[in-house]
Amino acid sequence: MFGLGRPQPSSAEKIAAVENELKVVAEMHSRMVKICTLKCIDKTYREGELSKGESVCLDRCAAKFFEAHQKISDQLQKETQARGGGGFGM
Amino acid sequence: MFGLGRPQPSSAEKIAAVENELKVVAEMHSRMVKICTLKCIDKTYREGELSKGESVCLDRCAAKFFEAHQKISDQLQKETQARGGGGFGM
Amino acid sequence: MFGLGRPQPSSAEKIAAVENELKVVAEMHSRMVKICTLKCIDKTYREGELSKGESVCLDRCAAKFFEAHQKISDQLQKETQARGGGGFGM
Amino acid sequence: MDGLTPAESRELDQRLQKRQVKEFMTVFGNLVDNCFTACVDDFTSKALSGRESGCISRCVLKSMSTQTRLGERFGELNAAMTAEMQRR
Amino acid sequence: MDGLTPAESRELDQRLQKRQVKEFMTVFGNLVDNCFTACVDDFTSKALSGRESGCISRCVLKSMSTQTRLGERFGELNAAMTAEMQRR
Amino acid sequence: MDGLTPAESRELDQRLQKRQVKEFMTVFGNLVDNCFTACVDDFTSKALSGRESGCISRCVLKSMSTQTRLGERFGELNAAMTAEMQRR
Repeated sequence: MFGLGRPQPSSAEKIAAVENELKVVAEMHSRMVKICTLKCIDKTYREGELSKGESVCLDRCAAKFFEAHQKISDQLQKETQARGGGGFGM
Repeated sequence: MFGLGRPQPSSAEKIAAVENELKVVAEMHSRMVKICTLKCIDKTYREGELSKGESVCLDRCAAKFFEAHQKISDQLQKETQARGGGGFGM
Repeated sequence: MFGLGRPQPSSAEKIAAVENELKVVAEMHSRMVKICTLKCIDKTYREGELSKGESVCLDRCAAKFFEAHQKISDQLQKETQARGGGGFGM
Repeated sequence: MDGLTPAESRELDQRLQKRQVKEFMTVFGNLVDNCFTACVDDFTSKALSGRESGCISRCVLKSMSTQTRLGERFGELNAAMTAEMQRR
Repeated sequence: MDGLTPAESRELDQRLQKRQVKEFMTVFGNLVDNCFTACVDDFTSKALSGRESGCISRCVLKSMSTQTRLGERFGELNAAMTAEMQRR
Repeated sequence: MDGLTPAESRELDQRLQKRQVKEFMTVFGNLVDNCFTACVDDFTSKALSGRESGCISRCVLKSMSTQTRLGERFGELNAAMTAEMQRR
């Protein structure tokens, strides 16, 4: 996600890097499931199967979520650089 | 919860297993508190003590939560087996 | 937060104590951001800048959050002592 | 669940203590969230009003009772479930 | 992502397995929350009614399908995004 | 809070850096959740509309300002509280 070019990482660092990458991806996945379920799934659960409408909604929600994720990531990087590093007053 | 029969676990494994079991139970407890508070407690907080109605609601909510938890766990195991392992497309 | 007087902590303990202190503070910060955003920020996002009203609301929300946090912490300590330790039936 | 050596038990105890501290912090944090969200809604001043303060006090009391009551129920139900599972 | 020695791969595999267990527990917990919240609203009895029970069953089924469908979409979109980022 | 040897400080610094990365990821994740939830509601297309895109941009900007402003207040209030507690 935020690719960093560094030379010769140690064994533990390599493992931690892969692990971290996967954690980031897993969290994004979990957020997407939560948010798209909320947006698309009828909460009365009168049916146990996804309706056509729900299925299409999920597909589009996933696509929009990725687009928004990318967009926000880009904007944040730009704004953070413009504000001179720190970002978020953290 | 998902009992696995394995031979001769190491010391660290035994500790991790107990720890994990307790973590699962603690999480279930915490989810129950959150959900039953939401379902049963009047959010105006005009009283500092549980009303009779709230108390009874909490007891029943706890019982239903356990029943639902068990039911969902069973169903999930059955469905996962039927779909051939993986489950959830994970 | 819950200052404990103990003699001669080890190196690892000292680091863990500082780390924990910072974690507690970071969690409090993150809760405050979540709650005050919910209380003060207009969800239509017609503007990209904080309005005067939103800014003032955030400042007051932060002050009230700290006051409430302190108040609850004090009350909890008092009640827990009165109920004789354990607290929360945990 | 059992069959731990004394050294293992000690190690486990330490971990459980850490877990308890962590859980207490979570319970405390949820309580703050809950009571602040339910009781504070007026941002025309930067100090808690008497009404808000009272609401928070009662919310803390009621939350503690809720925690205690649900803790008891949880213990009973969990014991029953464990017994049930060992019978299967 | 690659360039790991066999020993490193093994270590990584173990960690990933732990992660998967943890993720499964989270998914399971969210599912319980979700279906209980959506389906159970009557506290005049302490046993699930037929209506609640049915609702929970359907909710579990639909949640599994949702999880599967979104998992597929996520895989595709993530692959596309990764490819895109390597082209930049 | 103090009295750490140089080696301890270095170890602590490393842990704090990891924590900061983790916290940044959480802030980022919450921001995505927040802005997506507030701005995206039309699922008749699979691409963000101009309106949604603009809303997200403004939401990100406003969230950053919120984060900055609350960060300042938090710092002040935390310093005041710490001073207060040391006086007790």
